[in-house]
Amino acid sequence: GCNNGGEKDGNTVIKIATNTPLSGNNAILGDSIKLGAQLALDDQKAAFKKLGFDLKLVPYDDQGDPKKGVANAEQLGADKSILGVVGHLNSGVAIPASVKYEKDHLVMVSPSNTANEVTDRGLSVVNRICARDDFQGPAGADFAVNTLKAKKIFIIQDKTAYGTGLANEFKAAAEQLGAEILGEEGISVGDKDFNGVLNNVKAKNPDLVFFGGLYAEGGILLKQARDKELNMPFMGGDGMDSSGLVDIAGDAVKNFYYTSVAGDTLKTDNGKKFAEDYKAKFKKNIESFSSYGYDSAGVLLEGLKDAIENSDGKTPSREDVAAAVRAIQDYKGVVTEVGFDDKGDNKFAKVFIYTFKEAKYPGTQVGEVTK
Amino acid sequence: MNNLFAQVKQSNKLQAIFLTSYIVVTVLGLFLLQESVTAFLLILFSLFLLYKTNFPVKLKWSLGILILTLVMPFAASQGSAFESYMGVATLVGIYVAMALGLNVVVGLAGLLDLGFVAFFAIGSYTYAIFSTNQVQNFLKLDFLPFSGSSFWAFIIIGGIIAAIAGVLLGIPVLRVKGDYLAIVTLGFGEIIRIVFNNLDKPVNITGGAQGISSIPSPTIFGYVISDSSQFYYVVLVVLAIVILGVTRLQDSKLGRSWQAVRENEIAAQASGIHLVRTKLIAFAIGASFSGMMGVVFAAKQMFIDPTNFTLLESITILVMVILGGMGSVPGVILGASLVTILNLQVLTEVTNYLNQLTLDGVLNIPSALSPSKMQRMIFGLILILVAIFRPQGLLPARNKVVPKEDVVDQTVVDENQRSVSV
Amino acid sequence: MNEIIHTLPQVLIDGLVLGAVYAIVALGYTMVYGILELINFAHGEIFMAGAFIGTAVLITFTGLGFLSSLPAILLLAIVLIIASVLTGFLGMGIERVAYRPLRKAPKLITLITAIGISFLLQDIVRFIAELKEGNYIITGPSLFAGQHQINTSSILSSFGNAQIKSASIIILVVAVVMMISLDYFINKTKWGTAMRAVAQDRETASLMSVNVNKVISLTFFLGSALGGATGVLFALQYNTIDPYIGFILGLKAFTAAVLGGIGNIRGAMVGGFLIGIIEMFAAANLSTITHGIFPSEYKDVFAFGILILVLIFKPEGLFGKPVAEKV
Amino acid sequence: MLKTNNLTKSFGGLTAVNNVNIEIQKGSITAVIGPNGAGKTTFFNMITGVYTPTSGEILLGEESLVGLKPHAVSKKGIARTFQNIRLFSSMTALENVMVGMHQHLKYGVFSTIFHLPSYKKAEKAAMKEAYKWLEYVGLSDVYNEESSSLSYGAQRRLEIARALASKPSILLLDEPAAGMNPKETKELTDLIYQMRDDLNLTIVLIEHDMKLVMEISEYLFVLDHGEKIAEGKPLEIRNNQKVIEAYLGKSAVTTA
Amino acid sequence: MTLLQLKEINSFYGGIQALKNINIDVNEGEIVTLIGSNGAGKSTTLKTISGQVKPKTGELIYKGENIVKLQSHEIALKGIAHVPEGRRIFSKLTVKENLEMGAFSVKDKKLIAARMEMAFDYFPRLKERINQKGGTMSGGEQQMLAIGRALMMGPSLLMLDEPSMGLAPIIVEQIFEIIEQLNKQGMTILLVEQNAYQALQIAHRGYVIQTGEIQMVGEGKTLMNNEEIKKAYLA
Ligand SMILES: Nc1ncnc2c1ncn2[C@@H]1O[C@H](COP(=O)(O)OP(=O)(O)OP(=O)(O)O)[C@@H](O)[C@H]1O
Ligand SMILES: Nc1ncnc2c1ncn2[C@@H]1O[C@H](COP(=O)(O)OP(=O)(O)OP(=O)(O)O)[C@@H](O)[C@H]1O
Ligand SMILES: CC(C)C[C@H](N)C(=O)O
Ligand SMILES: [Mg+2]
Ligand SMILES: [Mg+2]
Repeated sequence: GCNNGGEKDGNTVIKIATNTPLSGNNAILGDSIKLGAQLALDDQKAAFKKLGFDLKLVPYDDQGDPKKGVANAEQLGADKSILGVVGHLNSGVAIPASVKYEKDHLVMVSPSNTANEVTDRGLSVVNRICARDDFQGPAGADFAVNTLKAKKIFIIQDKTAYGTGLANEFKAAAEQLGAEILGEEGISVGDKDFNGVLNNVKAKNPDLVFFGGLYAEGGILLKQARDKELNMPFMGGDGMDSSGLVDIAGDAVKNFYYTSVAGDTLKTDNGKKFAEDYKAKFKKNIESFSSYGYDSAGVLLEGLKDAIENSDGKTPSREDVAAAVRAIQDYKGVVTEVGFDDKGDNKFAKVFIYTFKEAKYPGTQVGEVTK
Repeated sequence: MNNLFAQVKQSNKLQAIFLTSYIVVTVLGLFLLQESVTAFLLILFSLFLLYKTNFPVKLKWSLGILILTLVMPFAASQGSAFESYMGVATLVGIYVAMALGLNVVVGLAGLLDLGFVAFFAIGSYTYAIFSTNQVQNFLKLDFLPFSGSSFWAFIIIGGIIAAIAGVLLGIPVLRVKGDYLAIVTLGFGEIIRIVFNNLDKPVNITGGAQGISSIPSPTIFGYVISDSSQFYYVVLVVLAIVILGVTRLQDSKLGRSWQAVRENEIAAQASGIHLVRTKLIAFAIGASFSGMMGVVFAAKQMFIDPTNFTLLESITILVMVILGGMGSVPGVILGASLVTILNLQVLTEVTNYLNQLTLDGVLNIPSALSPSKMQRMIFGLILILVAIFRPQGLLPARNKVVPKEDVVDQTVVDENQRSVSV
Repeated sequence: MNEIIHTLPQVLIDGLVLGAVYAIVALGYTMVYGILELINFAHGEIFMAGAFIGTAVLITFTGLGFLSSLPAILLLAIVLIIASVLTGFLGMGIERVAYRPLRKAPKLITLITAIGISFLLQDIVRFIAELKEGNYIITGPSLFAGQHQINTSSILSSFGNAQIKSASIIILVVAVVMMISLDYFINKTKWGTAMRAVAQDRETASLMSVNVNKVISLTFFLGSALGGATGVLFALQYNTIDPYIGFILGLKAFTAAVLGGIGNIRGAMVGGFLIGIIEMFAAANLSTITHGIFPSEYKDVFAFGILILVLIFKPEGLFGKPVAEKV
Repeated sequence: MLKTNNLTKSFGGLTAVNNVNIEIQKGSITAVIGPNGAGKTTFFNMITGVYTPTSGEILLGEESLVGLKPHAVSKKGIARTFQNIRLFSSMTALENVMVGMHQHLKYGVFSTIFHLPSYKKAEKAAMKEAYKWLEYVGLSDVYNEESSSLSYGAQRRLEIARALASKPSILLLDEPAAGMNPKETKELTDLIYQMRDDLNLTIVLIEHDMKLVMEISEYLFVLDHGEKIAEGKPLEIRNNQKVIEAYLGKSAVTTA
Repeated sequence: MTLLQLKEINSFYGGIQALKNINIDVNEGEIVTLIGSNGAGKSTTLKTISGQVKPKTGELIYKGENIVKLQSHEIALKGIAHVPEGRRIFSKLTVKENLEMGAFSVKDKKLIAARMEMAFDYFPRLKERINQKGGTMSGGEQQMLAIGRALMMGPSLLMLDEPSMGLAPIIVEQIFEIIEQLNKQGMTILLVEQNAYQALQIAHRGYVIQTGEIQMVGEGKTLMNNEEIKKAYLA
């Protein structure tokens, strides 16, 4: 393509894709990432126009399905004007899809994939701005055992790649800290009745129940637990960090703790402004990952800018973009600072611990853990 | 116009001219336009046109193979979308083979199976477990895990293990009939999925929900097969074997037994057909195709987890069979191709296009209605419309018409001799 | 072992409530299956639509302040009626548009339209919910949230006490009433007999001056209305619904229908209760019994396993009579 | 040749066949008659393995058939037609007959898939043979037609052709003349004779058309309420008071 | 008075023409029989009258009204009962329920009970088996049930498609007696039979149909003595 700055129509198009679930069970979170990314692109459009490029967002729907994610990844790889991907929501999709990105040298920045394996395979294009499960899980366990003084813990997980991974990390750490694991049970995504498992919990009477999974199941689980007068503290991970949890569980969220890889967007002025812009543009409140979607896209665009600079204002190659993104060391996003280590993990990633004092999202922060 | 159409219908020569020019135009289209999904699809469509010609069967086959192995890959190879097209084509091949397998079970033998994906899962996991470190969790032998060069053997092994699973499932459940069978097989499919999802405890065999990653790519003579464009040929070969198998079996006494069992079990038995054995063979053959492709799928994806093998997947394969035309090999091939391409390529493209329009402000759609979320719905609508307008399937099965000279025995001249001397 | 017995009353009660939901949804499958030999995959979505309609009505009522001014039972009755009438018509409409044109087509092709309708309904409901609420996971106002203690420990000393929500009691009562009425309707009334006749031989039924289309519409209306009403009860019990609840629940309910003997009304009920209880029992106790080797996530394996076992020994389901084909 | 000892079948409370003893001579044409619901079809069903007898013996020569599955009975050389026509309705007439030849087609899966000569030869011969059977029953014109589109009478004859294709030694016909007019019945009579003579068949038939029965059968068994109430030559049966009362009726005696 | 009149009826199955310009009159109080060989179109004629096959052209005048556009159940409501070929009883319904289905359009419970008694008078076997499922009855029993069921409608025109098929001679005899009896009590009957001899014996008039066309019309006795017919159908 040609590249003569001023002309409106002569601009080279650069596309940034999102590849997240837009339909199916997790669409709300997937959608929020997409919208966050969209906002980031809109904010940067003008800047890129000056450089002679038209930014375009192409949202793909991975449906939370690995096969679909991979097929999308192949299509993304094929469209040479796409220079970066924001996604995925689910580690289970990110893991196979990233193999394809690697092949096509297409850089991916994940706002939310916490599974260790995502970056542990040493792929050059894979980056994430959130914390890892082997950070989040132990952080939660530490809080549970040392702060909440839980000695006997029951673990429930949703039998997804994410839920299992997190629960395993939590369990290992909690055991190491001397807690006794009374039982570990699984539920199925999509189920609405968890009374069976809860009856088992009730019989075992633990000090704390840890849930590895997403808020849709978690919320109902909490509610049904409280109905059964299981009033001990419950705890969960980043999957529970959503306004949906409060909508579903209502008052039952009290005495619930969760670790999150996402900081509270509303804590800073920048974050508040982001939330307002988001609301104004999409008529929706932000979700925990909205700002992470925004920041992921932000990092990506930052890297892209660097790459453009490095190639003297010409369209950079994908390899260049990937390298430039990985090279980022101190990007300041609205919720998190970003600097990648050699695996693509964010050095500044933190784990936050929240609880609900009242039935209102987001919860109150009661801890913050830095590596 | 009509006249021309009729003429084309009649004449081989006209058909040949038409087909050739069609292929040339679409190939050029894909070759030059590089990224045209339309051109890619149109090339594939040439296979359908080829099928519709009056050319002799052998010629059709040779041309079809030529288009698939050379013309299409070559035309696509220039564009950047090459791997992506080949990826779609590879998955199409995988699904065609599975649909053909299910067609044996549902279309020919009349056994409604809603858990077919289980066999696919069994094939996939067989290769995945034994070719990765996963196997060392429960079996510590020097030669394990197998390397990528074992892939070829695993295609066969996967097929055999799936076939055995088919038989093991079949033995108890074949007493159950009709829609009862549907639900039993559905249950079996779910059981397999749940078990695979949970076999990370007490011994980690399947990796549970976290699946198995880093599945090795196949190697042949030291050459690694990892691109879709390479897998494409692997799939083509397996598919060729599958198609050869089903078409030939269909035209044999086994094929007739399947149909007879489907049409009327009691009469079939009275004609000397072993009911259980016939059904079991159908199960086994259908399952083995699925198992073979499972191995290929695992190697291609390099990562598998149980979400690949849900009930929805079984239903989708069934949709392919019914939509194409039960019992009809060309129909099922068409059905599987269409559904796969629709799901992976066309719907994505259409929604992307609509999306672009929305983002550019041409359309104004509230985000709840965002086209990027409409894939399933459009798919649903297409299903309904096709079913209503083509209730027999896209290419319904036709009865073989046997020419007179094949049945009349020239050697018997005596008109009066009515007795049969056999 | 003590644990198991201790929690047994609670497990049974929870199982019964879940089973009641399965049972009524199973009825819808069984009725449609009985008459058209069609696995109406869209029935789960009708149930889902009922849950959404009910919740929408409740939310509207809350907005209007009815929730505090009207007695809860009356409110429930109104919601049930609205939801079941609307879903009843929805079911009739689906039959009219997607199944009737295919009456003469091969049996399995209707499966395709059923799946298509399922996808369509899921997304339409999602659109509407997202448009109205900004989210498609909807949590409605809770009615009948009160808890009652049942003194089961007085029956047997090793039993623990059990609890039951008011909403659960309502589910059980409504379910039983609906089932008994339906059973009576199908087996004892003229239109019920006509439904069974149409189920077997439409042409001949029409020779008996039965308007076949009307009977089929009626069947869909009834089955769907029951499904819709169950959706409301479900929303009442679990409060949180999403457009995808129909698929999984529908599957279980269908399994229940088959377990009982598909086409058989009583079978569907028993099957539903059985699956509910089995599932609940397995979820609560499987890991205790197997010392953690088979944790509760095997509950569906257990349920399907029992289904398969039953069908192997009684291929026509628990209540299905082997109508041996006359040879 | 075929013999039953105290053959009994009950359905719940109803004893459809009760202690029936019958012996069928090789090469004979034997009829089983009796009122509706007497248990005739049930009797056939037991012989062919569709139902398992509640008690009693079925002997083919020295061999017991009790407990054999229908396909195994078919292998022993017993073929049948059905009272309610049971064709493979979406298959052509020719294919229907070829299914009947199932157990005589000997080629393996391997030769099927690679179209080895053994397959080709066998299939070619099978087609020709099937066609001959169709010719034999007079259906050669419609060999390529789907069997469901054939008229009732043609379907009945197709069932016979299919049964013959399995090269049986005993052929059981369940009401072969039902739905045929007298002229067609006459043709059927000729066909039955011919089959017996050409193919060395033993034929057992159930039939309500007394004209056909009395003309064609050499020996008769009469069932009523599951019990054998009479047996004998046509003339004896026609004048048997019990049979007249239970089955034939008065006018039948005069008109037949 | 003509009860039913078929005028220039042409019926098709897909592309195959099964009836060609059929004209048939059935007068009130008559027994009319339709004979012809296999596949001649007898059943199709009855199906056309009862609305199961819609003719491409032609009229069906019943009691002065053209009913060709009506649906099967509406035609049944007008009082035309059709006992289909092959009995077609509801196999999973009991004998009693089968009979009740026959009286679907009858509102009066007493009338239903009375008619059921009448059916039991004609066919005592049905009474013995009142709670047996239709599907497990023997062929003959099913035929009785099918006729009984049709009688439950209290039809003014009773159409029977091969009622003697598969029945014991003694039952056939009874059935023909019953047909005559019904007729004597004022019921008009259209009878399709292979058993041409017996049919023509009780029929007032008969039609001979061949490959979808009416070949001959005449009084029962006349037809019976017609040489051609004797040769073709009576053997
Ligand atoms: N599967 C079954 N279950 C219950 N009863 C049955 C079954 N099969 C047959 N019967 C009963 O057994 C008796 C004998 O039936 P069968 O069919 O053998 O009679 P048939 O002599 O062939 O009569 P027809 O001449 O009318 O065909 C009948 O009363 C029938 O109702
Ligand atoms: N459903 C159908 N589809 C196609 N053709 C049919 C169908 N039913 C009947 N036919 C054809 O229509 C013609 C007339 O059939 P019809 O059943 O009316 O004959 P019939 O006189 O009643 O014969 P039968 O004595 O055998 O009952 C036959 O050629 C038959 O093959
Ligand atoms: C949205 C999150 C719960 C996703 C999860 N952290 C994952 O990696 O899959
Ligand atoms: Mg019989
Ligand atoms: Mg007829």
